[in-house]
Amino acid sequence: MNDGPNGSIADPHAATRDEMMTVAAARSLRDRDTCFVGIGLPSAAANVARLTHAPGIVLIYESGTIGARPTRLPLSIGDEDLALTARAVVSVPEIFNYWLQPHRIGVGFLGAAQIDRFANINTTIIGSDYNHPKVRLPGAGGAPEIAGCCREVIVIVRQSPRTFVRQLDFITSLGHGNGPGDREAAGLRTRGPVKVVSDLGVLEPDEVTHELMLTQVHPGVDVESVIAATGWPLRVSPNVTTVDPPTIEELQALRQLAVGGLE
Amino acid sequence: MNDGPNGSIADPHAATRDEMMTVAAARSLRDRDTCFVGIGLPSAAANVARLTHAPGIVLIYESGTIGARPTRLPLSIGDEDLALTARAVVSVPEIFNYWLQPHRIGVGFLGAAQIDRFANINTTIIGSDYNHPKVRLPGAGGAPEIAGCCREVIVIVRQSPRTFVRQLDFITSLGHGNGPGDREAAGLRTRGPVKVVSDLGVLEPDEVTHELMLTQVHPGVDVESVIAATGWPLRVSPNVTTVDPPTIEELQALRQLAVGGLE
Amino acid sequence: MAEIVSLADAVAELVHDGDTVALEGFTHLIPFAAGHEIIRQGRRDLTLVRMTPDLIYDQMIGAGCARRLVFSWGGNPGVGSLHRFRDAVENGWPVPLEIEEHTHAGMANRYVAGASGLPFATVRAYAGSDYLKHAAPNVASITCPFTGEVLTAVAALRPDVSIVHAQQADREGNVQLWGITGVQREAALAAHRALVTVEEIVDKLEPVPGGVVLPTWSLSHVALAPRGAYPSYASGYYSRDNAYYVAWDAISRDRDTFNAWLDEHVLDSQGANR
Amino acid sequence: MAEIVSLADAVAELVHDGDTVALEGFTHLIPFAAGHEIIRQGRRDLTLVRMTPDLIYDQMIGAGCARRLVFSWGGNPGVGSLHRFRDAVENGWPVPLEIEEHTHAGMANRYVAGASGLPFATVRAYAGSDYLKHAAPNVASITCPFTGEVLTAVAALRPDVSIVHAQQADREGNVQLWGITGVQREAALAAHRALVTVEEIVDKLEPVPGGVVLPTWSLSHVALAPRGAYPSYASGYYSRDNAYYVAWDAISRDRDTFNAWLDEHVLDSQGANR
Repeated sequence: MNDGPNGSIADPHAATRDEMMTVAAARSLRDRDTCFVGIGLPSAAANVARLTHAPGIVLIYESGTIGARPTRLPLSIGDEDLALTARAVVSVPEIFNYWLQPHRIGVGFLGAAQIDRFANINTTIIGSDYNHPKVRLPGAGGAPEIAGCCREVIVIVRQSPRTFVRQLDFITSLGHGNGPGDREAAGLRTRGPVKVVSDLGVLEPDEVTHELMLTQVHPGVDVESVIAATGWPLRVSPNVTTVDPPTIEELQALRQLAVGGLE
Repeated sequence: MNDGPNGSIADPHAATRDEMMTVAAARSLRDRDTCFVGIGLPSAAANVARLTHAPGIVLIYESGTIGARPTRLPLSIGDEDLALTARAVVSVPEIFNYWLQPHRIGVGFLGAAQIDRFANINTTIIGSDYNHPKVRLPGAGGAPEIAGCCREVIVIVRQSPRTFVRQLDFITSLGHGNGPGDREAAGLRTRGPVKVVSDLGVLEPDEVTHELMLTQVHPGVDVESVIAATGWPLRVSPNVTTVDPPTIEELQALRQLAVGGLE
Repeated sequence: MAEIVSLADAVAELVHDGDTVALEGFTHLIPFAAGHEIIRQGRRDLTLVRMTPDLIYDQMIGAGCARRLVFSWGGNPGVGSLHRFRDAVENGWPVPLEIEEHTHAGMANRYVAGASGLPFATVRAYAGSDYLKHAAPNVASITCPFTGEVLTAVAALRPDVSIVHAQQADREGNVQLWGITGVQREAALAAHRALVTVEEIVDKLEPVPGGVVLPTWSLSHVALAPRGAYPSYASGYYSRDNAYYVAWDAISRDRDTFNAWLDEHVLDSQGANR
Repeated sequence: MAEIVSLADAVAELVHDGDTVALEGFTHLIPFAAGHEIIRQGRRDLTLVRMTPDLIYDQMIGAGCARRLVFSWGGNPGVGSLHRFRDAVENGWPVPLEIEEHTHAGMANRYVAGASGLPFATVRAYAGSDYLKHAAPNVASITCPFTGEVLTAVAALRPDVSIVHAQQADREGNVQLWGITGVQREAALAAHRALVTVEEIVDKLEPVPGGVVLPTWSLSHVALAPRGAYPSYASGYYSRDNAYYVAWDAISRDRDTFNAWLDEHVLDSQGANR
């Protein structure tokens, strides 16, 4: 899925799958939301939201920047542009203890290397042996506490059988565990993942079982191809809708942000 | 003892008993000491030390001012002069958690309303019933933790049978408890009071029993009058010496500081 | 988002009879104007929380607002006792006052725990002190699961309302304070509702050395209250009126003198219409 | 009092084989010069601690300085993997690397506990995560003595040496840093010995917005290291060299390319004589 038509678009308003994913994720954010932004794809989506329909959104990064308004996408979550445009810059212990931990922040926006049917997330290792991993990933960062302490969580991740897996190699950040009650049993009081936005569509947890269910597909994507890109038997909503294509404004915002930054 | 000759001195270089006390306490501090300064008399003594023999002393107040160099004695420990002259101003939680609690500060400098033979301190109530006190005093402030977490403690207090009592009405801040081992049993790892400076002389804990022993008297004070001003049978060192009178420099420093401030 | 409202409206909306209310400010930026507004609105049965109850709480206690006081040092700094506080504790005038007292380190960390969304904080505090028993049930021992060392736990403080005073807010209700900032950030963040009174509302907050920013979305209301910390000081705006603190000793010693002062300087004051 | 010495002398005196060493700096003010000096002096068997091991730890790991890594996020931000780190973990090259990993909240609070003189800190962290077992024995459960709620305790971090980079020191060794200051204050205060490298030594530290001051008496040594955070940035001095971070991906993928880079840019560099 990463071999999409990036960079080879004739019509500048036609979106790549990555762009569609980012725009769809951006739309999940509301104006005036407070949003704890994970590294990578979430930052692009959160800033597109800020530059389009949610100018009052408050973006918070684990580097301690509160209310950052970057003009370009930061390469790292500690970039100077974040500090210079922030309403406040606080220490790293403070951002976690005084701002994230007390459930003060509305939306946690996370990426993933692997995700399972209950939206549990792995960003630690690929492989069955922790001590001898096939691939060593970066690890936790702030994700486990973003997943646990934001009032709700949105995940943005490219969809393939390698990322949407039957069984995580490592649970880095808890989603819905194995279903209802597991978050509470782990001591959490927050809703957890309410939406997973991929480059193929949108998945939302079933209200009863908490298992992810396909509820939307992106334009030009059919349900069968989403099922094929999922490592477990994917449940599909009886009323799958199609996401509206990106507007010119959304695409322009995203592309301007991307100049000079990565993801 | 509070009715001394303050303000009626013919010879400007002759010291009152309060001045002698303050100067003697100031001399207990070494240059480059770090000193957590309690409210009241300790602040005067610490600043005399800074202005005379200990210019490199670092004065720390519980308002969060580190390295304050006030030009006049502050009325309160949160006066603006402390903040404006400080090397750093930190929050109140930080001054206690990052600076005092880890035994980072050398000397704690405390006052007292009552003190007993083991240099335990009361600043809470006078009277036997906590819920119906004869006199309600201000309470703890930072004193219990200054007494517990500074590497050593110096107490400055006017001496009379009302202040040097057989039995405290309330233990606000632990000195040596009831003798050796009691600080350790309370979870403390610091030396506790090493000196009590009064307006009559200097008392130091016996190395073995930790009971206060008179080791010095101020000029013109005899041992008998110190015993009479003490509410328990005072132990007296076999080698009581007499404190050197204040130098002109010390008195000038103290009197200049006092202009515009209290104590 | 903190709406900018009048001090009278803010107090009317946020502070209710029986609430636990913290007015913080460590010598500097003490929210006197807000305290006087609470007196004017006749609030009763408050649990007042403050590390250093000084004149403002003496005034509120003397006016009969408080049922209970949670504190760690109560005095008129450099001057002496708080006579209204003592009269309430010693004689139950004008109403009895229960007290719960802590050490500064204990109180500061109770706010830290509240601001951090934790039920307790761990400290090396109260060691060997009679406060260990008198501050129960909000102080307990706790054992380190790694070393076995026994330390002290203090229960989180979560006031219904915290009120602090700051130098500036912008028009969106973002706040900046500087100088000695004490425990104000923690008090504001620990509370269910937070009110900030400010000297001035400006178009844009310029970062200053030592500045602490409270974002608008972490606050309930902001109210303009110029000289709202008087007779304490507001760094950059006005100095502490030490003479007021000294004069308070005589005013507060006597119930009638105090009542006359209260009538003249608080109850009949234009502050009510600010 | 922190004596101002050369970086080479500071590292020689403060960093020993087998030590637990924390180099902190969150994207900003990463102490690259100090890390390179540690490589040049051939330190071995270090336990390296850092929330976000990025290029400097990739370089130190590739140079064989480390036996163990304690961290919470290891990557080349916005670029990809740390290839020297992965080669050490996956293949034991040049020496095997044990790892102990935590979450950011856990690591930050481990420093907070260390800086606070406490054996542990309490957090709402690691909930439901496999780190609960993999980060043992430095993560455990703890019960609130007031509410009975079960939370997570993390063991204090007390590095033998912490090294941070700051913008300025004065001639007495007082330090000021500003911008994103991350966990540097806590790391410095948690350590038994603390070294600060600085861009500049000035006659007088002028307070700046967001400034964090570390008094000279809380530090072991201060060393002048202009551009000592390059290729990360030092706010007010120079920007991040993003191209270096991107280029590192290719340099670090291959052992020989890495060794050649190490010879040319670190081992043969004049930094040794600074």
